[in-house]
Amino acid sequence: MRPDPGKARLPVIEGMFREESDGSGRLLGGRCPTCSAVFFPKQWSFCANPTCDGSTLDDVELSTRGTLWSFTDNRYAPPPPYPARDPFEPYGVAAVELAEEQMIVLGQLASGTDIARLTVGAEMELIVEPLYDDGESVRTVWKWKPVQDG
Amino acid sequence: MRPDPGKARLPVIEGMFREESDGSGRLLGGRCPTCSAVFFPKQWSFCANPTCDGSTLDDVELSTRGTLWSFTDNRYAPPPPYPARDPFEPYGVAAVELAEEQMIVLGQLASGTDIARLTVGAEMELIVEPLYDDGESVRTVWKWKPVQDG
Amino acid sequence: MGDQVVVLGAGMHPWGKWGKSFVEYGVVAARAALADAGLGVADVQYLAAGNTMRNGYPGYVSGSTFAQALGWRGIPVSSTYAACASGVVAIEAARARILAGKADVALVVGADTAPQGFFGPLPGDRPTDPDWLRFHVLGATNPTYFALYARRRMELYGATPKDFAAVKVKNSRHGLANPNARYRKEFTEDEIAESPVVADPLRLVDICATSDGAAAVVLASAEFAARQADTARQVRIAAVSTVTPTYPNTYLDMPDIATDSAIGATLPERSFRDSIAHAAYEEAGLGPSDLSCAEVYDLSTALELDWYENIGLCAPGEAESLLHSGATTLGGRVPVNPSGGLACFGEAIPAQAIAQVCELVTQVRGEAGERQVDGAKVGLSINQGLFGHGSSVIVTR
Amino acid sequence: MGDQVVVLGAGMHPWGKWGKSFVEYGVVAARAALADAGLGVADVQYLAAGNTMRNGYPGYVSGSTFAQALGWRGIPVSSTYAACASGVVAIEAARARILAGKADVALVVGADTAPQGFFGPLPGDRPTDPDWLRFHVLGATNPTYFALYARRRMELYGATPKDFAAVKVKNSRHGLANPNARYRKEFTEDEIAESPVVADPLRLVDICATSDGAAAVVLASAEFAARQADTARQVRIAAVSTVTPTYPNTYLDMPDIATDSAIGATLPERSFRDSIAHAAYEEAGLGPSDLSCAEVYDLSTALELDWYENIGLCAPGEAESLLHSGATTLGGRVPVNPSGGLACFGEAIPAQAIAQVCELVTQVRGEAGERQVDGAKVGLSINQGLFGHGSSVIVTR
Ligand SMILES: [Zn+2]
Ligand SMILES: [Zn+2]
Repeated sequence: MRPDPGKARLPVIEGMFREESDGSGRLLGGRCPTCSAVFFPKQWSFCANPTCDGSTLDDVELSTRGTLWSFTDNRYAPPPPYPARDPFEPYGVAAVELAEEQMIVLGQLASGTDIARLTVGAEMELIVEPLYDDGESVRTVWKWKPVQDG
Repeated sequence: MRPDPGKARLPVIEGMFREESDGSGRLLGGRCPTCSAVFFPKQWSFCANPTCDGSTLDDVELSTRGTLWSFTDNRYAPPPPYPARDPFEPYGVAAVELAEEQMIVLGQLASGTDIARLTVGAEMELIVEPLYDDGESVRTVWKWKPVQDG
Repeated sequence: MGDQVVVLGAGMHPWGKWGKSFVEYGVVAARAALADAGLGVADVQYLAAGNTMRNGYPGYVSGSTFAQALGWRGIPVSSTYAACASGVVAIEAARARILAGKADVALVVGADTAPQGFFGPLPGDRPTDPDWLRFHVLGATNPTYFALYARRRMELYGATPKDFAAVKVKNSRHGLANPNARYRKEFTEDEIAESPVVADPLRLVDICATSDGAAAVVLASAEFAARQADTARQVRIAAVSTVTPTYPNTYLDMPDIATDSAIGATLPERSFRDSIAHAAYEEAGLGPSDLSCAEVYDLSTALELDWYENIGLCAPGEAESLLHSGATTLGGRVPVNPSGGLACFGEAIPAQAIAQVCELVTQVRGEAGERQVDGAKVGLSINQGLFGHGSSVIVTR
Repeated sequence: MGDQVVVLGAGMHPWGKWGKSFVEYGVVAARAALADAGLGVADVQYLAAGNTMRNGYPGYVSGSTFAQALGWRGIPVSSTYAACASGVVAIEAARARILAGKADVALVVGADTAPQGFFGPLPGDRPTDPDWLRFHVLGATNPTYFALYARRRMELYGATPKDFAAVKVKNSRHGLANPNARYRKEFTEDEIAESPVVADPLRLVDICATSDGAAAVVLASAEFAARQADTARQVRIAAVSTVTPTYPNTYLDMPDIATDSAIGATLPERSFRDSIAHAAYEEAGLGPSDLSCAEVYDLSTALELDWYENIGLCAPGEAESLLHSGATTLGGRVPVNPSGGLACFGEAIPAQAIAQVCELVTQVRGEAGERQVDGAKVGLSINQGLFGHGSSVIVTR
């Protein structure tokens, strides 16, 4: 069952990311005001750099573009709590390196991405797509999409 | 909601006890053929006496009478997985010492038992009563009931 | 004393219901313990933590969780669970690593968030899990067992609900001046008598609540400790007991539905609860008369009385007299639960046994302020966790 | 060598799907290890176990569960969890207790029952649990990560699916003669090529299954071991590594959605995976060239190749050549996974790291029969568990 486009769109987890009106996404992390380290998701209220005793984190939006570090696809349905559709639809998963943050962030690949045409090092951008329909609303998630050339 | 008396009666856990046609109960334990130790419930297939290397247990029915070691009542509904009725009905709990087995076995007190009239050392007997109704059948449990004098 | 490990620092997050993650509590306690020791995260060579089972995977691997939260530094970690005894099993892991010569400084952390009301099993259908079974088949909660023990005490020794209330009055007074305690309210006998009965003969105020909380200690080898600038506040761990029962265990312990059978077996020399402190005294070469104070696990008021006897403060059946003599009250011969105990804290499972040690450290340092036990030199903590986990620590100045 | 602990006995329950409780498996393995050591339950002074999280409370307190099942004897126990590294963290707890002088003989047990198919989180709704989050938000299973690593290897070093298949061919041949292995079937490259793709580039047969299983070892102090009648079969533990990552950990480890950021931090001298064996080599005073054989955690075929480099058998990028040279095949210079590895066993989480050590013990004793590594003297085991748990053991004859 495809999500109903007329329903409200809500992030699968509140506070992890934000959807822009153009369908692009912003990952919401934490940045240490003392050592500038970035954390995603913002798990705790303090800095986890052992050489830093920062005990607060500022809100920060992560870069929306990065380069593909690795990728795969999942051809069998994961167990719960993955909200697998019935019948199961395989999906790709990408690990993308963000240059500014010097970190790698996972995400599903945008639907329709052909992994046979992907190569490590390709430029990727963040979008938001439906993940599942909880009955009342369409729950969305961030995904990585290859940047179209030209 | 009271259990429907017309429904089939099934033990809350298969294999822990048996109900006789007269409403009395038999606890089903294991006895080590080597050292004669008794275990209830029959958790494992081997003997847990460290001086015995018995690796099988025979089936055994425990004594149906014993003496009250201690008792209490529960006046607030326990959390799941206790199948509490709504509204909650308080119930008593008894620890009963079995002379032959030289062990103590817990059980709820038979419904209607007035704990204000109980005393440690009193003689108790095993009966079977409904615990809850799972929709298809009445699930029963063993309970301890004071032996009526005379 | 060369084989004794030293407590360099102790720290806690106050007990209460704060609505945060257990990791936040544990990090506050760990940083406080390190600051108290005058050390930093970079000095820690080993981290042992007590697990929490109600917080998903980070709780199962609490040692790794706290190591990451404090900042990955490549150090070995361990994450142990032993129900209410978890904190002391973690302390013992750290002590053994130090005594083995594999670390000079170790950090021990326990933290939890607790649900409101009764503790219950995790979701699922598990008829082979005795803890699931006792809830499903019997509705036997922890207070059910506490009440069975209390009734037994009334039967054997003539204890009364007024005796139990007197424990609550004492502990509530002790906890008044403890900044880490959740409940700081003095109870009167009349107020206790108005509290609703939960499981006869125990009332709501006889039974400890559940709380969020965290506690941490920094342990070090004697050699490392001797090189520190300030040695005056150092406390020695004279013994750690983490014993299990001896077969046949004929006392009805949580969460069992039945005891062992005594058929064909020799009864052990002492009961499981007696054996916990016995092992600690043996290791320390000390006895009950050496204690300045004790922290005992008052899951219920009645249980505190049992512990008096189990740790040898008096003979069986004499706990009520000892209590009423004032010996176990602050100012008495051997104050019990000078912290206020679980009565004032509520239970935060993997943190509680460490918190007991924190209190003993504070007492033997002479830093307990208004609740200070005069001239405290030796303290003993004791508790018992589900599934046969004994735990006792003796600290000395 | 006085500070080296000795393995007196090793025992296992065969891997498979047997439909019994993990306790039954663990007791079989424990009794087998004791029999192999020529000792009885009464000789055990400490019991350390690795927890299982899928079997309710008895699994959380595995040390106490096995102590009770073998017969309560009052001994101290510990129950540790460290995901796939649990078994070695338990071994380290036992070793530390012996080196601390608190026990002469310790028993270490790990046992599990495993669900069919993918491992998934326990029930519940836990957005603050990274392991729950990666399943719910991304559908990122363990094979997803294995596939990301495999693809990375293809990209960096030109590895191919045929290289991965060659690992499976080798391990399936190694396991043929192992009575404890679950799968004893020789795979050909053609059969592998027909296996369905689970997560590109990995096929079903590239990824290890989940199994029931148990393993146990009996450890003793050098002094106790020297007093035993038969010292010829004794094996020494030269090192145990249970390291964690060093910040910033910029490699994508399970179950994280993102790595640490390297901003404002100095990169550690070596990667987390490299640091696991490094710590073991340092403690043992040995290096890769001293190894007779190794048991590495082949959660996937491709991962075995990564481990060749992480344990220093070859330089980065040379694992495929090393494999094809036959060096890591039985009969070669340094056979890897002579047991057949996870490819032939499937994963039984708290048992697996102990099972690796059982194999090394069997090899350096020269008792491995048809899968014997000629003249085996030094063996290394290595694995990595979720949430930053490294584990490596070096045993020597
Ligand atoms: Zn910082
Ligand atoms: Zn027997």
